[in-house]
Amino acid sequence: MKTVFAKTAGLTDRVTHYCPGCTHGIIHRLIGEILEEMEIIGKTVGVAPVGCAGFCENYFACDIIGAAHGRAVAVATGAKRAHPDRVVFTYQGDGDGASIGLAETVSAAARGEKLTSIFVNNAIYGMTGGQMAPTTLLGMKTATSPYGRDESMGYPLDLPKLLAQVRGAAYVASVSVDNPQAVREAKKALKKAFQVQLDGLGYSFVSILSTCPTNWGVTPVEALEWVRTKMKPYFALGELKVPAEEGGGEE
Amino acid sequence: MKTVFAKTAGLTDRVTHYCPGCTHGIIHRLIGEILEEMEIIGKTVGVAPVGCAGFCENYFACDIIGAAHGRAVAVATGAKRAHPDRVVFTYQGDGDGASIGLAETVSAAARGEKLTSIFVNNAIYGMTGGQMAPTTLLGMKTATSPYGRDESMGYPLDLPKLLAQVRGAAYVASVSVDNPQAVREAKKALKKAFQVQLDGLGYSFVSILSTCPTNWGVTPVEALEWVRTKMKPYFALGELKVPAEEGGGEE
Amino acid sequence: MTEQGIKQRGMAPQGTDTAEAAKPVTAKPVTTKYVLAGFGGQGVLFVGKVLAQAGMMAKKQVTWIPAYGPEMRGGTANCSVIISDRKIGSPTVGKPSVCLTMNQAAYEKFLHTIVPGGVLYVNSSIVADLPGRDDIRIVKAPVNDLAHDLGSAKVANIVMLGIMQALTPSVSDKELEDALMQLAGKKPELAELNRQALKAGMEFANRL
Amino acid sequence: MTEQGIKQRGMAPQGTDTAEAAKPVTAKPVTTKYVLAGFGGQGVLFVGKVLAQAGMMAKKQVTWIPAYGPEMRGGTANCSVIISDRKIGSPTVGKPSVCLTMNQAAYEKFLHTIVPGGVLYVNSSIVADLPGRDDIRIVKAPVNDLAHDLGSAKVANIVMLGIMQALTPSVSDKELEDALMQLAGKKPELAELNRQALKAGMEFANRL
Amino acid sequence: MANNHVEIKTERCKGCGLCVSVCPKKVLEIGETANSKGYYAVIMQDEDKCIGCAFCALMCPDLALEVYRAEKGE
Amino acid sequence: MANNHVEIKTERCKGCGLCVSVCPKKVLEIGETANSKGYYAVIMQDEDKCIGCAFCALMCPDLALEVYRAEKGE
Amino acid sequence: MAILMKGNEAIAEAAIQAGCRLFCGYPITPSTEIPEYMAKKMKKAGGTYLQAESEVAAIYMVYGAGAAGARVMSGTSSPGFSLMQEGLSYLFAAEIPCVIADVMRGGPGLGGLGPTQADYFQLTKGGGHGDYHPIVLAPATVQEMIDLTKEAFDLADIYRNPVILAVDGILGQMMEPVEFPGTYKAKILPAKTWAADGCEGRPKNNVISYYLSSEAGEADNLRWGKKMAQMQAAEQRFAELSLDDAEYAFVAFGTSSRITETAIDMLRSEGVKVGLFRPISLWPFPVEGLQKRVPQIKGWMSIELSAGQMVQDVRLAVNGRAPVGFYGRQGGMIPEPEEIVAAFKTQILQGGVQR
Amino acid sequence: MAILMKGNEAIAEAAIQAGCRLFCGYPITPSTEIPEYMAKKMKKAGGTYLQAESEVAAIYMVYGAGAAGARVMSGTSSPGFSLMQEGLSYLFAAEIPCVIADVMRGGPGLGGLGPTQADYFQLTKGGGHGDYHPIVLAPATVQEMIDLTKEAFDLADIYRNPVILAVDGILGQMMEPVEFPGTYKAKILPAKTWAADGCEGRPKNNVISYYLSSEAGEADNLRWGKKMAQMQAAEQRFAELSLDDAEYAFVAFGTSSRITETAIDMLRSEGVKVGLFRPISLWPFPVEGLQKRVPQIKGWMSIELSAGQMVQDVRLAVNGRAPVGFYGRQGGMIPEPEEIVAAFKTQILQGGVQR
Ligand SMILES: Cc1ncc(C[n+]2csc(CCOP(=O)(O)OP(=O)(O)O)c2C)c(N)n1
Ligand SMILES: Cc1ncc(C[n+]2csc(CCOP(=O)(O)OP(=O)(O)O)c2C)c(N)n1
Ligand code: SF4
Ligand code: SF4
Ligand code: SF4
Ligand code: SF4
Ligand code: SF4
Ligand code: SF4
Ligand SMILES: [Mg+2]
Ligand SMILES: [Mg+2]
Repeated sequence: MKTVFAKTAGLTDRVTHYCPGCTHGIIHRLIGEILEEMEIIGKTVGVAPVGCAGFCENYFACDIIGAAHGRAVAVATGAKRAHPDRVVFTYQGDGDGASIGLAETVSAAARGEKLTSIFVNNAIYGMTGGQMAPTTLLGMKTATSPYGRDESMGYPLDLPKLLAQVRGAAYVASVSVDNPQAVREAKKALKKAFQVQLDGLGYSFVSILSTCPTNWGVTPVEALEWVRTKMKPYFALGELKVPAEEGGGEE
Repeated sequence: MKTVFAKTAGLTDRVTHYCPGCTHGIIHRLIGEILEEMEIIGKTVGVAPVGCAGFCENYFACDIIGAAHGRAVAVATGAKRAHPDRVVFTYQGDGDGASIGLAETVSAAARGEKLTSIFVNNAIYGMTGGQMAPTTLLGMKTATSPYGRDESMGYPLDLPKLLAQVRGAAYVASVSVDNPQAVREAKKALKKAFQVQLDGLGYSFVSILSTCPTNWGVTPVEALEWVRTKMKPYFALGELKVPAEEGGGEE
Repeated sequence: MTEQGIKQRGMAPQGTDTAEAAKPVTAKPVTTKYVLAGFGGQGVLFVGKVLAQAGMMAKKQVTWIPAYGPEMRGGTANCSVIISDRKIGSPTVGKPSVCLTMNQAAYEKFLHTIVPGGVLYVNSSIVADLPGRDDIRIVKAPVNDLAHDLGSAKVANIVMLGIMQALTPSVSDKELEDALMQLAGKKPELAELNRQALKAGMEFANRL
Repeated sequence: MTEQGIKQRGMAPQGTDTAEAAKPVTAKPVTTKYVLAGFGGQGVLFVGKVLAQAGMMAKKQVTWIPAYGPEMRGGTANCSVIISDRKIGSPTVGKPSVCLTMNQAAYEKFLHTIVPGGVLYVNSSIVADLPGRDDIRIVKAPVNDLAHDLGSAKVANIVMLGIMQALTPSVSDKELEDALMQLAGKKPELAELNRQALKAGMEFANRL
Repeated sequence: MANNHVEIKTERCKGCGLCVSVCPKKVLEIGETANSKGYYAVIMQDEDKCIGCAFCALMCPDLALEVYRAEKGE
Repeated sequence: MANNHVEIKTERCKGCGLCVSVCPKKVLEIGETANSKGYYAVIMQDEDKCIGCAFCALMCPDLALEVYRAEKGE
Repeated sequence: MAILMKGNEAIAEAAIQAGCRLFCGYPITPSTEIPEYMAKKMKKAGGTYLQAESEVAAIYMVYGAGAAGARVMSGTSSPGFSLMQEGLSYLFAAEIPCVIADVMRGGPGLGGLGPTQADYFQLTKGGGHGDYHPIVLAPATVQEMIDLTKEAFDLADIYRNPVILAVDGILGQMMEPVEFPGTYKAKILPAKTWAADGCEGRPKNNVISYYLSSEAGEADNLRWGKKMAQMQAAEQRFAELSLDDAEYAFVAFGTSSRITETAIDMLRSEGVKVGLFRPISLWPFPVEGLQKRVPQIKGWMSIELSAGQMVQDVRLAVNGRAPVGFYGRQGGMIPEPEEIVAAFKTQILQGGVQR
Repeated sequence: MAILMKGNEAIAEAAIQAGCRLFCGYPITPSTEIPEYMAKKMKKAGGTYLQAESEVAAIYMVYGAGAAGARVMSGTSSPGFSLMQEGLSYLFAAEIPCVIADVMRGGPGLGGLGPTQADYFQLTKGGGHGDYHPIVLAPATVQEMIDLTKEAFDLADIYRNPVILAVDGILGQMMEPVEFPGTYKAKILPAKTWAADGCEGRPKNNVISYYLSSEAGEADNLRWGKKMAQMQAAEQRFAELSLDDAEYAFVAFGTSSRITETAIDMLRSEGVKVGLFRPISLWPFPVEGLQKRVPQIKGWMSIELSAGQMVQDVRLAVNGRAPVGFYGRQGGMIPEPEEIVAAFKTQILQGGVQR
C-alpha cells in the first residue's frame, strides 16, 4: 500500500479546538506539511494571533510566540530581527491582521520584513462570537451588523490587493480552501511564501478565504458554498504580486 | 487697483511658528482660502495632528480639535459621526498619517468616512528634529538613518497609491507645492476633496509633497528643488482616484 | 444600610439595598440555587432564563448568569440561576441545590458539586448509567425520547423543565407557564409545542 | 550616605554619592552657574559644552543641560552649565552667576534672572542699547564684528568664550583651550580659527 | 483483493461532513454512533469504490483520515 | 503712472526667499535690515517690472505679500 | 415593570436613554453585549453604532465626538482598556466628557475571560501618563448599572471629565430584574459652548491638550488639580450595610461586595458585629465616609477579585489606626463566602494582621 | 577616563555594552537621543536599530525579540509609554525580559516637553490591566543611568520580567561626566532555554500569556505573585544621605532628589537635622529601608515633580507613625531648593501636616 495521505510531523497529535468543519484546520495542516517538507520545523518560530487560532501553539510542531490581538506581525518582526536566520511566520485572522493590526501588517510590508504572514479571512470575528470584521461583506448579518452590513459601516477591505501595492511586499497571494483543488493551490502559495522568506526577498503574505460555520449559522458544507458564491467574487484572487525575478517587482 | 492676492478670512492673523520657507504655510493658506471660498468656515471642524502642524488651531479660522499623534482620522471620524452635517478635515504629517496613524487612515478610507484628510509629506519627522519617516527616501540621511536609509529600514510608503485601492476612498490625489502652478493645482485638488465630502461621496485624501528645509539641512529654495528632483520621481502624482461619476469608482 | 451613607447628588439609594434594610438580617428565607448544564444547543441557558423570568414574575429576587468563562468551543454550556425571597449576594452557584445535566460531560462535572439533600436531574436519553451519590436525589428522565414523541427533539429541555417544576418548584405552575410563554410564545405553533412539552414533563414526573 | 543603605546585588554605591560622603556637608566650595542664550545657530550650546568639558578636565563637577522644553521654533536656544567643586544638585540654573546673551530676546529674557553681583555678557553687535541693571556687571562686546575681523562670523561665540575666560574664569586658560580643541579641533584649519577666536576674545577683554 | 483504503481516526473526527461532500465516489457518510466527544464520526460506506484520490483527506480539517492506495499488483 | 503693486508685510516675512526664487521678473530680493524678529525681510527692487502675476504671493508660506494689479486705464 | 436584563445590555440601554447617540467600540469578551446591543438599538434611536478598527481608534473616536459636544461612550474589557490609556490621559487634559465601561477580565496579558477587579489601580491611579484621574463608578447590581450609567453621562458633562464604569465580568454577564428608567433623575445642564462643532455665529473654539511652556503646564495642572479636588469633595459615593453597630468592617465593591454580604450574614449569625463599607465611586475613593467609621472599627478587611489593590486605599484612609486585612481571589476565580469568613477570622479576629 | 555624555545617550551606550543588539522604538521628545544614538551605534556593534511604526508596534517588537531570547530594549516618553501599557501587561504575563526607558515629560495629554515624574503611578502601580508590576529603577545621575541600565538587563533576565528605567526629562537631556564601563559587574546568567527561537534538538517552546480556565489563571497569578514577592524581598534599592543623625527625612528620586540635596544643605546649615531617603527602585518600593528609619524620624516629606504620587507609598510605609508632607511642581516646572525648605518648614516644622 502506498500512503497517499498521512499526518504530517509539522503538527502535534493534539486534536484542535476548532468547531466541526472549520477550515482553520485545513490551513493548519498545510502549514504543518510545509514545515515538514521544507525541513524547517526546528528553525521556525510561529506567531499566534488572538482569535480562534489563538491556541495554535498546541498544534504547530515548531516554537510559537503568542501575540496580543493585532500585534502578531510586530512580534514576528522582533523575533526575526533578533534571529535573522530563523523562519518566522504569523498566523492571523482577518480581524487581527486587517483591523486592529492593520498598521503592523502594512508597515511590515513596507519595511520588507523577511517574514511570512498567513491571513485567514473568514469575514467575521470568530473568536468573540461573530461580530462584523473589516472583511464582512455588504449585506452580511453579524452580531454587530444585525440588519446586515450597509455602506455606513464601510466596505469590506481587500488587504492583499492593498499589500500588492507596497514595495517591500515581495509575494502576495490570495487563495481559498473550499475544494481539494483549491487546497492544493493554497499549499503551493504558502510554500512559495516561505520560499520567498528563505530567499530573503522581502515580506510574503498569503490570504486564505476560510469558513466560520458556527458564526455564519450554516453547516460546514454550506459554508464552503458560501465561500464560493459570496466571498470569491468580492476578493481579488491569485498571485497578486510575485518577486521581481518572476516578472513582478517594482513598478 | 485690482486685488490679485490678499489674505484669506479662512486664516487668523497670527504669524505661524513654522520655520522660514516651510511649505506647511502654503498649504495652510490654500485650506484657509477654500474654507472661505466654499463658505464653510462656520460649519467646519478641523483636526490638528501632533507634528509641526500641531499648533494649527492658532491659524485656521474654524473650530479645531487637537488629536494625539496619529489619531487625527479617528478623532475626525468621531466628530463627523456626531455631526454629519459638518465639514470635517484632518491636517497631518507623513509620520502622523502614514506611520503611527496608518491603521486609522486606511480604516477610515475603507469605511468611506465622509471626511477629508490632508496629508503633508515632507519625508521626515519635522517636529521631533528630523528622524526617519515612513516616507523617507532611500539613501536619505536623517537623525535615525545617519548613514542614509537602506533597504533594511524599509521602502518609502506611498500612501495615496495604497488608498486608491480602497473601496471607500472616493477621491485620492497626490500633489505638490513646489512652484506657483503646482500650488494652483494643489488647491484644485483640495477643493475637490472638500466637495466630495460635501457631496457625501466618501473619504477624500490629498497628499501634498512638502518641504522641511530645517531638517533636510538645505535652504528653502533648495528644498523646493529637492521636492522636484527627489520626491516627485518616487511618489505617484495626480488624481489617483476620482468619484464614480467622473469615471472612477469601483473595479 | 445607613441612608446617609449614600451621597445624594441625585442618586437614590439602590432598590435592593433598601429592600435589604427592611428585612431583619436573621430571617431565614428560601433560596434555590440552580446549575443547568449541557451541550451548547440543548437549551440549558434558555431553561435558566425561563426559571429566572418566572421567579421575577413571582416577585422573588432572581439572578441568572452564564458560565461565560474561557471554556473551549464544543464544551458544555451552563448557567447558574438563583431564586430567592431575599437579596442575592453572589450570583454564581458553586454548590447547587437543584442541578440539571443534559449530557454526560455535565453529569461528570457537576455530580459532586450538589449540596447533600439536593436534586440532580439527568437526561437519561444521553447520559449513560454512571455511578451516582446516595446523599442526593437523582431523577433520570429520557427527555430526548419524550420530546421526540411530541414531534420535536428540540423541546427536550422544556420537558425537563416540566419535570423539575413538578418535583422541585420554586414558583407556581401558572407563573412558570406564563414565563415560558413570554419568552417562547411569540409564534402560536411554538407556544403550543412548548406548553405541551412542559405538560408532558410534569405528567412524566407525576408518574414517577 | 550610609553604605548599607544600598542593596548590593552587584551595584556599587554611586560615584558621586561616595564623593559626597567624603566631604563635610558644611564645606563652602566654589560653584559657578552659567546660562548661555541666543538664537539657534549662534553656538551657545557649544560654548556651554566647552565650558563643561573644561570643567571636567579640571576635575570639577559639571553639568550641562539644554533648555529643551517646548520653546517655539526660531526662538532662543539656551543651556545651563554648572561648574563646581562639589556634587551638583539641581542641574538647571534659575539664577545664573554668569550669563551670556547673544541676541536681544535672550537679553530681555535673562537680564533679571542674574544674581546680584553676577556678570552678564552681551553680544553688542546685535543687542541694542537697552536698560540694564546696576547690581550686576554687564560686559558688552561686539563679537560678531570681532569674529568677522578674524575671517568668520561663525566663531563669534568662541570670541565671547575668550572674553568670559579672561574676566570670569572657572578653569585655567590651558584647560579651556584643551577642551575647545577636543571638541572643535578635529580639522586643523578649524582648530586654528578657534584658537585665534579664543585669543581674540581674551585680548579684547584685557583691553577693557 | 487489494483495495484502496481510507483509515478513519474516529476519535479525531468531528462529523463535519466536508469529506463526504467532496468524495467523488460517494464512499463516505456520517455514521450513526457518536464518538466519546459526542460527534457522529464519518464512516466508509463502500470501500471498494474508493479510488484513493485523497480528496477527503485534503478537506478534512481534523486530520481524521489517512489514505492508502493499493500499489500495482498488490 | 499706474503700477502693479506688491505689498510686503515686513513683520510677517521670514526672509525665506521663496518669492524671490519664483518671481519671473526678478523684482524681489532679500533686504539688508532685520525685522523685529530678526528676519531679513524681502524688499521690492524694481516695482516697475512687476507684472502682477502673484507667483510670489502664491509661494509665500507666511502671507507676507499682497498683490494688486493696475486696472486698465488706471 | 421589571424586566430581566444582562448587565452589559443594561449599560447600553441606560446610555441610550441618557441621550448617548454614538457608541464607538471594538468587540471583546466579556463586554461584547454592549456593542452588540448598541448595534441593534442605536439605529432605532437615531444614533450610530460605530465599530472602530481597534480600541486605540475607538477611544479617539470618542475623543472627537466628545470634543464636538456629543454624548458618546465606549465599552471594552481589560486589554482593550489598556490600549485606551493614552487616550484617557488626552481626554482628561482636553477636558472632554465621555463614558467608558471597563468590563474587567482576568489579566495580566491575554489572560482569561473570568471576572476580576484587577484593573483597580489602572482605573483609579491613572493608567496613562501624567497627573489625572477619571471618575470611576462601580455598580454592584444590574439596576445600579442603569442608574450609574445615566449619572455617569451627567457627571462627565458637569466636570468635562471622562467617567469610567468599573464592572467585573460577572456583573456584565448576569441577568437580574431591572426597572427603567431607574431612579436617577437627569440634570438640566448648560449648553456645551466650548465644543468644537462649527463656529457659525460665535468665536472659534479649540479643544486641545498641550501647553507651550512649563509655566502654562503647571497652571493647567493646578487647574485640573482644583477640579479633581472638587470632585473629591462632591462625588465620593458609597453604601453601608450593618455598620451602625459594627466593630469590624469589610470593604468591597461590585461582585465581591455581594459575596461579602453573604459572609456578613454568616458572621452575624455567629454573633460577630461586622458590616460592609461599599465604595461606589472608586475614584474619588470615599475616604471621608470610611474615615467616619474609623473610630468605631477595630479591624478592616478588603475583599477583592485581585491580588490586593483597593486595600492600599483602605490602608491610606485608615492610616494605621486599625489593622487592615485583605482577602482576594485572582485570575477569574471568585471567593466563596466561607473563605471570606475564614480569612476574616485568621487575619482580624485572631490578629493575623498587625496595623 | 571621564567623558561628558547626555543621559539619554548614556542609557543607549550602556545598553549596547550590556549586550543589547536590538532597539525598537519610535521617536518622541525628550527621549529621542536614545533612538538616535542607537541608529548611529548599533550598526557598528553588529546590532539593529529598528524604527517601529508606533509605540504599540515597538513594544510588541520588543515582545517578539524578547520571547525569542534576545536582549532588547525600547525607549520612549510619557504618551508613548501610555501606548505601551497593554504590551507591558503582556510582557509580564508571558514573562519576557526586556528593558524600557520612560523619559518622562509633562502630561497629561499631549502636555509639554518639560520634565516630570508624573508617570510614577503608571510605572509602579501597573498602568496596564491585571495584577502585575515591572521592576522600576530611577537613576539620579548620568553615571547611575549607565550602571542601572546595565543592571536592568540582568534583572530582566533573572526574573523574566520587564524592567523600566524611570527618568525625568532633565536626566535624559543633561550632560555629566561619566565613566565606562561603570561600576556594575555583569552577572553570568543561565541560558534562556525557555525562549522560542527554533526547537532544533529540543522539545518545542511556547511563549504565551493566556490561561484557559480561571483555576489555571489563579495558579498563574499566584506564581507571578510569588515572583513579585521575591523581587520585593531581594530588589529594594535606595540610597541615604545624612540620615544617621536625622530627625526629619525627605523622600525623593531622580532630579528632585538632587534639588532636595541642596535643600538639605540649606536646612542643615540652619541646624535642622534632616536627611534624604532616595528610592532607587520605585518598584519594589524600598519599604524595608524606609521603615528602618521610621522610629527615628519625626516627620517625612516627599518631593516630587508631580501632584503627589510617591507620597502614597511613603504614607503606606510610614502607616501613620509620623506626619508625611508633600511638595511638588508640575507640568515641567522644577522646584527651587528654597521652595522645598519653605514647604518643609510650614508642613513639618510648624505642623501643617498631621499624621
Ligand atoms: C485588545 C483586544 N481587543 C479585542 C480582543 C477580543 N478579540 C479576541 S479575538 C477577536 C477577533 C477575532 O477575529 P479574527 O481576527 O478575524 O479571527 P477569527 O477568530 O475569526 O479566526 C477579538 C475582537 C482582544 N482579545 N484584545
Ligand atoms: C505617541 C507619540 N509618539 C511620538 C510623539 C512624538 N512626535 C511628535 S510629532 C512626531 C512626528 C512628526 O512628523 P510628521 O507627522 O511627519 O509631521 P511633521 O512634523 O513632519 O510635519 C513625533 C514622532 C508623540 N507626540 N506622541
Ligand atoms: S468560531 Fe468560526 S472560525 Fe472559530 S473555530 Fe468556530 S467555525 Fe472556526
Ligand atoms: S521643522 Fe521642518 S516641517 Fe517643521 S516647521 Fe520647520 S521646516 Fe517646517
Ligand atoms: S480517497 Fe477519494 S474516493 Fe476514497 S474516500 Fe477519499 S475522497 Fe472518496
Ligand atoms: S472531514 Fe474529517 S472531521 Fe469532517 S467528517 Fe470527514 S473525517 Fe470527520
Ligand atoms: S507679482 Fe509676479 S512679477 Fe510681481 S513681484 Fe510677484 S512674482 Fe514678481
Ligand atoms: S516668501 Fe514670504 S516669507 Fe518668504 S521671503 Fe518672500 S515674503 Fe518673505
Ligand atoms: Mg475572522
Ligand atoms: Mg513629516
